[in-house]
Amino acid sequence: MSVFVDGSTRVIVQGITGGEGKFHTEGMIEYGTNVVAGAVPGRGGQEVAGVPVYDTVTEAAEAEAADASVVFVPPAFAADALFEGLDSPLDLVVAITEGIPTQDMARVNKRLSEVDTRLIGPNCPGIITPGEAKLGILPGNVFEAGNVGLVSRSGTLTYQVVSNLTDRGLGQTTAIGIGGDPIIGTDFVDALAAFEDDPGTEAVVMCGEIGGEDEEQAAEYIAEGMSTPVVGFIAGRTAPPGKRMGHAGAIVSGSGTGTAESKIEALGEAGVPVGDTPEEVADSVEDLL
Amino acid sequence: MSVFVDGSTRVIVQGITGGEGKFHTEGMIEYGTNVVAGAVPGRGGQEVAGVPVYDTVTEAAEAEAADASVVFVPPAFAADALFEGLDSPLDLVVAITEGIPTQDMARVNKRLSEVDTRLIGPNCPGIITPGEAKLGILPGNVFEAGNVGLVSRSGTLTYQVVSNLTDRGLGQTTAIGIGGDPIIGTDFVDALAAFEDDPGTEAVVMCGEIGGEDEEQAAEYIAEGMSTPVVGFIAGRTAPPGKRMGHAGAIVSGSGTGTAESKIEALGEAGVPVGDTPEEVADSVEDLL
Amino acid sequence: MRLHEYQAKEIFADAGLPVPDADLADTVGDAVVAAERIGYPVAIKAQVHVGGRGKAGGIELAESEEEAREAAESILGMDLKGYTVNRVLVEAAVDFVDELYVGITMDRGAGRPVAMVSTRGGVDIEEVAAESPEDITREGVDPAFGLHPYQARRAVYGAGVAREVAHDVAGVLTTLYDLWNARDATEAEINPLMITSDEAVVAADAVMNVDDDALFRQPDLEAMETDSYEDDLERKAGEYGFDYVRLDGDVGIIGNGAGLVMTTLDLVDYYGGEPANFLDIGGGAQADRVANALDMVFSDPNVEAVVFNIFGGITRGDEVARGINDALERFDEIPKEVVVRLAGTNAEEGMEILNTDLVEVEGTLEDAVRRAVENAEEVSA
Amino acid sequence: MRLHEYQAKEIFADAGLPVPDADLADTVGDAVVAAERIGYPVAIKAQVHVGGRGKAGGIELAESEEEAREAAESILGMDLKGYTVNRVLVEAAVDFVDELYVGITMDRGAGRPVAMVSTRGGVDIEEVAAESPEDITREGVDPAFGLHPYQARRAVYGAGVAREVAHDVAGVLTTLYDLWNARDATEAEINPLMITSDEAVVAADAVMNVDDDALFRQPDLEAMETDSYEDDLERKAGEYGFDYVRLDGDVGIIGNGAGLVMTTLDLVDYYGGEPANFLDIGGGAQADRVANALDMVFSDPNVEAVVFNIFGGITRGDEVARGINDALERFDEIPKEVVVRLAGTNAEEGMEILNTDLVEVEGTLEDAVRRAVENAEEVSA
Repeated sequence: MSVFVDGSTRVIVQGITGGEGKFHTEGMIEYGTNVVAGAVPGRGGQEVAGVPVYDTVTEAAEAEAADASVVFVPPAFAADALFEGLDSPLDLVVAITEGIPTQDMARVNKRLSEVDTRLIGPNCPGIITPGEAKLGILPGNVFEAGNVGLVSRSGTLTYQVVSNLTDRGLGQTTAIGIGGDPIIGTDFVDALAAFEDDPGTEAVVMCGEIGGEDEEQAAEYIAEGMSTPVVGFIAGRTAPPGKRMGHAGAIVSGSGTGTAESKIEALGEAGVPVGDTPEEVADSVEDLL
Repeated sequence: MSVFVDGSTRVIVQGITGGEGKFHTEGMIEYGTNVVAGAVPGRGGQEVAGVPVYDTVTEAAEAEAADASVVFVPPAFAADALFEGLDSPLDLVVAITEGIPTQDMARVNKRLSEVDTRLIGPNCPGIITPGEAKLGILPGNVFEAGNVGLVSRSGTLTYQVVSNLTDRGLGQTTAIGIGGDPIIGTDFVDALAAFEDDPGTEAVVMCGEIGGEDEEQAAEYIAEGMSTPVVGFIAGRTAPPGKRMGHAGAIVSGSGTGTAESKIEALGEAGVPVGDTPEEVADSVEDLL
Repeated sequence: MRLHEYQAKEIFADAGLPVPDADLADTVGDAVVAAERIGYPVAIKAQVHVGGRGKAGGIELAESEEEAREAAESILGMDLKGYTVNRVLVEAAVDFVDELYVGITMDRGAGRPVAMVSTRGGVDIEEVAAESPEDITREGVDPAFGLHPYQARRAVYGAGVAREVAHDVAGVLTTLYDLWNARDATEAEINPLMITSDEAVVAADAVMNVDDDALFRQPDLEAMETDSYEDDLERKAGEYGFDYVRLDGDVGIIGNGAGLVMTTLDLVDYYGGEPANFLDIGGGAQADRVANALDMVFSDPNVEAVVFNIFGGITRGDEVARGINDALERFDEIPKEVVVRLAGTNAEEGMEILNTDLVEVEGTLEDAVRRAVENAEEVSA
Repeated sequence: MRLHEYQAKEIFADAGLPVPDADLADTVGDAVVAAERIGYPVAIKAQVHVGGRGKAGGIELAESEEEAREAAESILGMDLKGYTVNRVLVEAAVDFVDELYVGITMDRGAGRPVAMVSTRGGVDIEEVAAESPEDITREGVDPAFGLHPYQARRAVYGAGVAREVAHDVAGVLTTLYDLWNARDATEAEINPLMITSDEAVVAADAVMNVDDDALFRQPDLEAMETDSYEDDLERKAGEYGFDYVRLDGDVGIIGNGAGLVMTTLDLVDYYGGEPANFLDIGGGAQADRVANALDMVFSDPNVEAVVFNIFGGITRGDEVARGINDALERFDEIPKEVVVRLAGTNAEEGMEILNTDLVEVEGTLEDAVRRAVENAEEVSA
């Protein structure tokens, strides 16, 4: 079982003709993802990686009966690409693009509240259901099918934690990189709720980091009676206030909100074991299953 | 019985310190309307027509437990006043103001889709539940309590038709002037549905006019099985195409849409008797009751 | 408010839209000078508010100085569907391979703007809309966001615009929307948007109508000269601040409130008469407004009888009655018989005040209209 | 990107916000000339990115030429929390009766902008927010519509701003939002917004931080000089295009991906070491980026040992390994011991390629960090 994507998901790549778009489309297809179309204005009628390209997402979605898109469009044009994805008959839009202006994302966020389409990202590695489909740039070989759900604000940290799990034979139902930006589509609570609903997911690993209050909200959600057990990890314990740690979202504000302590404490109060190291996370998952 | 307003409706007047606002506030109070506050920026703490004035609608609504407002704010500031009314804890906003730019109303219309508050108008005479409350500028003495609902795009035509009814002892539950502008809040279908739900309303008079397709949509609604009988009247049979007849909304487009013929035909097909004169309308209502 | 082509094109050009090189001319000499500067061929186009100018002879192509002179001579001063042509736009003629339509208007039913694109440009778009609506692609616009670039692209590709020019046409549509929005337009259209053999796009015509209710915040547009009144009476009505439409009949109609005035027109027709006009004097009824309204209908030589129908809400019947008396007392002889019907606020007082030496009085709308129709018939008989 | 006060004030003034008369000066002489032109009293304010400039001696009031000279002399060249003051803003001192706070920022939790007003201006607003949040009124803004005028009024009246100046303060808030929006700001604040005895409002300070990700469409802001790097190393990181933060420890850290690098820092701390920096080399790992990253950490005199941790997704382990070899081969003697851990894509190939004469290799993140912490301890011992 899985959440959001599986082998039957029919995927459009927005920005398939760009360098990154083409490279990762090939990677997704190689992994077995059902990539059915690309969408790039002015490139309709061409073919990339064996996939037909359309001028608009709507046209691609209708012609190929697609239900998801992955966005590799450069930051200056990415918000428009997201609006386009959200205004097409798709269930899911996964935004890989890094560096989208925050005000653009606030407008996209407003639009999100009006539509049923799910957005994952931006500035995220994507989503993978091991052995079935990956939408994004995650290295497929790290993942293995199993019964652990994973949701993370980070890319490479996800790979690290997953490899600690996989090394012990703890495979994954689905792993979701929700992205490190201040404004994102799917958040921890959304992902936890989906994993809770998935009968195949028997434990969830949640990798948070400093900045914002998403982890605290997730802790609240868990405390209110989430049935699937959760193991946590929080990056940025040593981050000083006021310094942006790479991700635009990873900053401890001067007034002390968004600290690792606050997040670890909140998760702890919700009964979530929080690992000090990725190994400890794997230990806890192993204990739970 | 009545729709939307009755004697218990607690009313704010937006723009109460202006000439029109003050004059009609006095008229509303004289009629028995429960006017509880005015709202005018910078005039908080004053009193007009014996009613306390607040700087913001939110403050007025909270302090006086209001549930409706009437807007007499001049056109240049009216859209902002409507946004304010829609963003306050009110069930109903009645916009009397004439001459609000259409693009402003398109933005208000967008906002309307996001909130639960009902808007009546703009460019309308308001709404009256005879003997209980009037919100707007309608001449109360023309109306009489009874069991006929009335909804109209026009002001003085409403008074004419109502007087034809009242002269025969056919009183009204509620009369609603929905306004003559191209973009309005409550439309015919909304009003018909409310009258249908009102056990006190035994027949509805609907006064339409040329322009737009609201009457055709109302005919469709009626044809789909509206239980309360409806009598129609359509003004503008003699209007030439392309000429705006006073109301910004009353124009037969060059391509022939919005004609009186189309509306009369649609209503006829829905089984609605359409009077050639206001007297005939009253005749039909009398026949029905 | 309806802008002239040359005014709309100036605004379009300021916004970066591609328009042909052009000069405005109000004499034949200036037109020829303009044509010489621009180079041939030029189009010489009457600047009046008339649809189908081309068919009516209001647009001519000139390949030489002589042709330019002839064209300017034939167009300047001509009568085009009732308008006298006082100005022509002399414009570089575009050598096109394709003609598109792009436009923005308010979708009244949806209560939001709509952007439209069609590859059937250069013809009457309302005909296309009526006969083959599928030939026009439409994008509803959320006015809070404006027209998204992807929507402009979707409309353009959806309409089947050639891929080579699609990007530029989408850019034109986006700019047109921004202009429509910024200038409080009701319509902004380019028909045709020409595509040249070297894949350039050019706005060969330009339409922009502006919301009268928004002119208070578009002072530069409000200040623009227009001749959108069809005749002197409509211009006069504009000066008086009346909503007025002139019609072909002989029963002059004055009333308050658009719906009621329309109904009065309809009743004139219903009782066998012919309405001469729509005249809404609006709320309130000071004596001078009443006098102005009477002046309006008396100034129409077609008018043989007048019906004055007021249903007072805000408007008070006694005030109207006094206004009517005052206005009519100024005449030595009242030009046409006036039938007055007052109802609503202070109607009874009004009826008593009315000087029945000057007017006829009726108690109901129906009776008043019938009487006026009869009066008109008597005069015509 | 953080603008200086004088830059923000220029932008504010262009937008019509009321700012005091002021000149920028980088010499004592220019400062005195400015003070003389403006007239006394003047405030002389250090233009560096430091909070609490006033308390730290970076702002002085001058009532005379002599005082202006003394103030400029004491401030220009001073070290303010690690920054050297190269410029002062000489500004007319405002005689105020009240100090407000107005600001716009992104409400991350709600995913939309928020406008804020408080009558507790002139103090650290974050303290107010923490201690008595009810003293700040907030209006969430729908970014599709922008800040509605009624919202500005509601915030201003809700905060208890005096009715006499409420209209003007609401106008300032609306303009500030428009500016925030148009200039892709992350924060735009006026603290204090001073109210004078004759009920004028004046922006006595100005803060504007701009979204780095949006600078591509704010070329004039991007071109502005800033000194937002705390030291030469951070400036160097900016030139190299690294996300870099300097810390106080002695274990240099290089990695890919913010979350993983933060985790590496945390593990250094967990195993008893002290991280010297955060350095994310990002995706890909061309040899020169690897070399630049090593140059960064070696340039930090505090660094005693280095851990280089890559988990390859897009980044390929063999490429990184070659980059490390190339970079280190350039040294006659490698300055500090480098522990490398490669995982993910082509990690095994990378491990084989790595020249173990130059680096130490570990198989897991935990082992690599432990080893680096030990190396640092050995050097310090």
